Amino acid sequence: MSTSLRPVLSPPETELSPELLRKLHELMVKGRLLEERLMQMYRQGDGYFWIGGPGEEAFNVPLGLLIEKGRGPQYDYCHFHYRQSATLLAMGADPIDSLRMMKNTATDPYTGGRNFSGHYSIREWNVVPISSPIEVQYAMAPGTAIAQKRIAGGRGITIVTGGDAGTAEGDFASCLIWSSRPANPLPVLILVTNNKWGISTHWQGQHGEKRISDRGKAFGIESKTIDGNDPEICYRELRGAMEYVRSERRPFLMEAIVSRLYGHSSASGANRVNDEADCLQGFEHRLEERGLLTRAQIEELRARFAAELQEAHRKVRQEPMPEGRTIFDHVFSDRDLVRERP
Amino acid sequence: MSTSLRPVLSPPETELSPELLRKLHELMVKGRLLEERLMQMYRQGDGYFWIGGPGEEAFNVPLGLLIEKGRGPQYDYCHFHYRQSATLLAMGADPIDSLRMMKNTATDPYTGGRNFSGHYSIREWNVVPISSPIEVQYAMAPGTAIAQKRIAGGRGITIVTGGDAGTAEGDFASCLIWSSRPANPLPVLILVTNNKWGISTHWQGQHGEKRISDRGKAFGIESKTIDGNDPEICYRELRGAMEYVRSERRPFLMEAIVSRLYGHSSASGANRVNDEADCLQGFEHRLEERGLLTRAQIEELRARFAAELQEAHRKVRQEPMPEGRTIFDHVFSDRDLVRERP
Amino acid sequence: MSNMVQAIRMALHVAEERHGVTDIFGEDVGPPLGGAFTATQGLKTAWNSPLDERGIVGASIGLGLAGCRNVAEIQFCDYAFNAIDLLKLGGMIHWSSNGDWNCPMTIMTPVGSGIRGSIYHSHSFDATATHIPGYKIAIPSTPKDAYGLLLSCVVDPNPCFFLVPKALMRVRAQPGEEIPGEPGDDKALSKLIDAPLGERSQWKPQWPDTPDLFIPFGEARTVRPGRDLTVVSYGRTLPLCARAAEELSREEIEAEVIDLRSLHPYDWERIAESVRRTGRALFVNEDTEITNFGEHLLRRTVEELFYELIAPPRLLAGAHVPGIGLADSLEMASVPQLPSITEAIRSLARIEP
Amino acid sequence: MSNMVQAIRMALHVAEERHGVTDIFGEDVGPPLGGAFTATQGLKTAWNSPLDERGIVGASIGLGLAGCRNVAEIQFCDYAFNAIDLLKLGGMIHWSSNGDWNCPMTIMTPVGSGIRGSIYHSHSFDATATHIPGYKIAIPSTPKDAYGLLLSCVVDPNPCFFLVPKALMRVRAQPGEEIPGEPGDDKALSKLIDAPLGERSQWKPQWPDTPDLFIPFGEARTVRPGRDLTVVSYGRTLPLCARAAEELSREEIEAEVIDLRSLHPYDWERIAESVRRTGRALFVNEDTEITNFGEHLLRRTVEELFYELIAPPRLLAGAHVPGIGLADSLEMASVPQLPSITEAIRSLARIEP
Ligand SMILES: Cc1ncc(C[n+]2csc(CCOP(=O)(O)OP(=O)(O)O)c2C)c(N)n1
Ligand SMILES: Cc1ncc(C[n+]2csc(CCOP(=O)(O)OP(=O)(O)O)c2C)c(N)n1
Ligand SMILES: [Mg+2]
Ligand SMILES: [Mg+2]
Repeated sequence: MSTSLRPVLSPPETELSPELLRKLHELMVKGRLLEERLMQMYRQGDGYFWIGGPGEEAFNVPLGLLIEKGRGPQYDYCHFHYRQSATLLAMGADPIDSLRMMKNTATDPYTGGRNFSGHYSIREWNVVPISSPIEVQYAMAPGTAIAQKRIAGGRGITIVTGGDAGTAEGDFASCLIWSSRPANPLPVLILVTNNKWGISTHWQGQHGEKRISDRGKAFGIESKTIDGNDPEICYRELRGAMEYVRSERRPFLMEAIVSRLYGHSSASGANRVNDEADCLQGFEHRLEERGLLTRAQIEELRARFAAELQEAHRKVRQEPMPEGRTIFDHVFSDRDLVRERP
Repeated sequence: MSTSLRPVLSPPETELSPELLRKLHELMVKGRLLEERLMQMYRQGDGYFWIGGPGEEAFNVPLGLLIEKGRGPQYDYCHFHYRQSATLLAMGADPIDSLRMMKNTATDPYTGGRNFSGHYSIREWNVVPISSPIEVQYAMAPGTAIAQKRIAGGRGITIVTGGDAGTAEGDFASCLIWSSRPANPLPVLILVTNNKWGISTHWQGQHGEKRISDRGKAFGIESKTIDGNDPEICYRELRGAMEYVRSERRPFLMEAIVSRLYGHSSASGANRVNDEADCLQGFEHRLEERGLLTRAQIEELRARFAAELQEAHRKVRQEPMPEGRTIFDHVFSDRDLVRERP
Repeated sequence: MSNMVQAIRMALHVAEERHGVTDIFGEDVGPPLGGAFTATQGLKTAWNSPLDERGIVGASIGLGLAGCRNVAEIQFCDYAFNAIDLLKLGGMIHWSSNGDWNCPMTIMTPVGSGIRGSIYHSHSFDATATHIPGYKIAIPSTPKDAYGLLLSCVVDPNPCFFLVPKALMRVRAQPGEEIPGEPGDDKALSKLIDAPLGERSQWKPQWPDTPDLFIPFGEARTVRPGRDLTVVSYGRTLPLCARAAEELSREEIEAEVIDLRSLHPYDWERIAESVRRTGRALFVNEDTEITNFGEHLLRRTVEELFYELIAPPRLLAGAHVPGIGLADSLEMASVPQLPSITEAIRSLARIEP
Repeated sequence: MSNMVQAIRMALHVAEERHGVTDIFGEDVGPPLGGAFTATQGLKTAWNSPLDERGIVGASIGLGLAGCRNVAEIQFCDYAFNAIDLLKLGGMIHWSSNGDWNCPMTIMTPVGSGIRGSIYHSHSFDATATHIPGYKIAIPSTPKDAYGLLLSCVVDPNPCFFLVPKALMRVRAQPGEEIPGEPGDDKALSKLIDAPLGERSQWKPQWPDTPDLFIPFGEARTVRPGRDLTVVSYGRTLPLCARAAEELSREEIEAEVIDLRSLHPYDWERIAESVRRTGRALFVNEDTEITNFGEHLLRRTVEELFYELIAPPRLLAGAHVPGIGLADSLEMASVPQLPSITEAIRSLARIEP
């Protein structure tokens, strides 16, 4: 990996190893099947709301593999949005926990049944609580990066993700501004997954900018738009950008063009759309062509994961739901001042 | 004036007429003396707070002369900030009213003694109430421009002004985004007076961008940075940009580099600084050189205005202050529901 | 008979046809969706804004300043909290210009719990809205009230909040509560004004001929008379109060239930008249319980009617916790429900002086 | 003896020297100015942020998540209203992660009227802050309380609001109320820790050796005992209540005055104990009067102590108007002042049961 002081904008075109390609594929399949199971749970009444990232696996999986996970500012901080179950899987999360969050069981390790599907939170891995309001993560990201910047020799970076429509919120601009202050440029990898939609609103009428990444240029931020449907490109570009942020301790803005394969969420029906490229299908074709995987191996993989998820679903169905009185737990981290009445 | 469909980025280099130059000068002097009088009122206890625009006259006066003033969307909407008394003078405001606002008398026609100096509001001229929170005017400006855009053949535009530091607020980005939506580009002249300071905080450490106007480029907004200390340049550039916005019905972003000659406000002492260019001095030198004005004429002008302002100050001192019970007036524009208790 | 969403849509149609509304806008408000709850389908002035609540409120104020009556939607009130400063600004334009400018605008936003909306999509907005001076504030609990209050908002020269209880959006009008001119048959109405599923770019609504109906601000509605105690509520909890009162009449407790409908101005006369008769007052809403609008009503009750009270007035409101949890049990425990309301009425009625 | 601004500065020095505070930041907080009110002069971790309150609150949360104790200043609380959503978010991080994450952060902001701050620079923040779950909230009325409460904020593992009454910033401590270790002589202290006017790039403060002093949240202070009625206040109005009580003792009205100091948690025990004795309660603050935190206190008083009240409890608060007007007469009429407080105490004390 480059350690030069010049920005690594075009990472070396080294081929990714067959092992890595298979791993990417496996995780993409796993990610897709997980989302399909979550949608099914919604349809079966095992959860009130589904939102997730089918169609973004080619971007989300490489991202998860490249993150330096751990607790505290020596590791990467993750300010994610709600379409990143595949990133979490790639980081090593157990899929059953996503089912628990979907069904809001007491056993949901992320929120204890309090928050929607896709709203992860893992302190051990620096995954800060994902929250529903669009774009607030971009306002918080500079804070963790300030902490990282001041560690001498530190290589931990802050990673923030969000959608295209959300960049209209002022917080996206705040992130660009705070990350590029001459007094203290920050190690933030600013990511935008552009699926061309905000719920029902198409990109076209709303965005005067050709590329969202162009918005970084005025601030002297290294900026790039990539094809988010190609996991090889995503892996290489993310690796290069991360290396730049880790070593230069400066921001990088990357926009990835991705697909939204099941519409916005269960609120819009979560039906499969036909007019968007499917990153998984495309990747599988290529792997087959290159002789790295056979159709049979792919089918076997799918069948295995599907069975595992089905089993997990069965298991989660038996798990307890949270008790009402627990709403008063964890309002404060020292004493429960609310329950005691202040 | 050009009516071509191409952006008029470099307005014709026609010399401004001697009459216009003398008028610009006269208004600049008037603007400066008005601010000096307001500061003096503050020092003498005839007002609690001074904030204003000494040092910005070269920009503010041409702006005021070029505005199409009137009431309603056929005319220009002005979303100003608090350093524009010279713009108001150029539009035709009576200086004594600024003194009234400074002293918060009941006769203050802008706010009835409710708001700070420099916080104008004139419905007859589409000057919307200036308010203290930085940058909110940029969030409101698209609204008046939407109304103007839909008037067939309309030439009214929306003009919004603010400082450099304030562009860090998300509302500045919102203004760029809303003005450049492909579905409905808006006739907004987006102005920024860059005096390199936000109170005590220097531009340097805070701005990753070289020019604020660069921020418009990503959105395809015509953008330019000009020397705001030269009234001739300001007049020509503003005229060109306005003509573009009026005829193209699209946004234009202009940044003017200006001076802050008395610090931020009375809160920072309102003392004259020595290290910034004085646009009025520079202009007077040029006018003398070109033989358009003599030093004696300039002195005479100053003396006349100073006397007028002194007289106005004397007059305002006698005027009544608002009565306490009037706080309940004008909460609602139909019935006074608050006083009646809801 | 219409549900509340349909009633809102019909009111907005009347507003743009006859009352000069020029813009109905917000996130996903225009075609193809016509609003997250379909409240803005088929309206000719509806358009999709950028995903930017500050921009939405700012544009609404700007339009109001330009004299354009407009309805700006915040998709969920949960997402209005980054624009409280702009909302406050809208509420002070008339006042800060000493009566020179005014700013007609209606901020429409869904509020409250009841759809398993989790931490966001469950917020209340009544405490926040009532603390912002300069607004008229409506919150309907029936389709007809939604229709008449929304029309009052759009013609008002001042900024208005129109708060829509999410839990009541699909509830149909009671017989006798229809909007004049609407078809009695649900299916018939749906055919006229609900957009078809899927492709709908060619679809046009056929609006029934419904009249101007202005329900004045500050006029509450007594939903149920009663001699034993006064229950004041609005929004999602109002029908629950009415049901609780119904049930308790079997225990010979006769609760009077008042639907406030308008939170500013509010109908103090009606509250006072009732409490004078009953001597007992219960205020019910679902916003969190510290610094809650019901506490204002209770305070005024105590200040003005202290000597007529025969039991301590009470507030039943949401638990003071950071959000409403997703699991059913969590939502139930967070905000007033039928059992807790019933119990609150019963215990207040039974206090011996 | 220090004034409140100096006390805050000394507390922040102790906080960064001994309690791991890594960042004290906000608009104009760092050199050269050291804060609009000079509260952050000479501090080694103080720095100037961009002019962006949302960015400030966001960065404060981010720092807290990274375990960095930090103090983020909003220059005037009037400018926090575009970030209420982020403030709410900070207050729910521990809860929404089911106890996994926590977020130490102190949001420090000047509040209230008293400096002829006009429509902005006069806002109160207590109603808004108390309605946001998950925060501890301090509001001192003396330099020593400011010192001890701010230190409690910075070491707390939860988000805190530290509200600073602008009107009291320059008021000096009363004898007996000094911070241990501070020089008794004002001039001597000023020489040590106030930055010189003008050029100051070489200046370094000399900090007196002041100790850790943690005033616990939820512990009010009885400023003046009294048998006739209980006055509960905080911030700017607190010293006015004390003065009013002093004056009224000449009329043989003995008012007990309680300085709440901490609004969440708050010292209910002390209020209840006092009201049980006096049977009369007056709550005084200067936020606008509809949906006001004093109404919460009054509600709780009524709910829990109804039968011990011998007169209707009262709230004295700010007028429900969009802003505080600049002219002296307007400010005086908008928020409680000595005469109106005196009159409120007098009339409440004189009500015959
Ligand atoms: C502040 C805020 N406003 C509105 C919403 C409602 N909402 C949820 S998702 C969404 C669209 C987001 O679009 P984009 O940013 O492109 O992300 P995507 O869902 O396409 O990945 C909206 C408007 C919200 N969650 N938060
Ligand atoms: C939202 C908001 N935050 C903070 C302030 C306090 N404040 C008043 S002026 C100012 C600096 C503004 O700098 P700039 O935008 O460059 O305008 P200038 O005063 O230099 O013309 C600040 C921070 C404010 N008025 N509004
Ligand atoms: Mg999108
Ligand atoms: Mg500036």
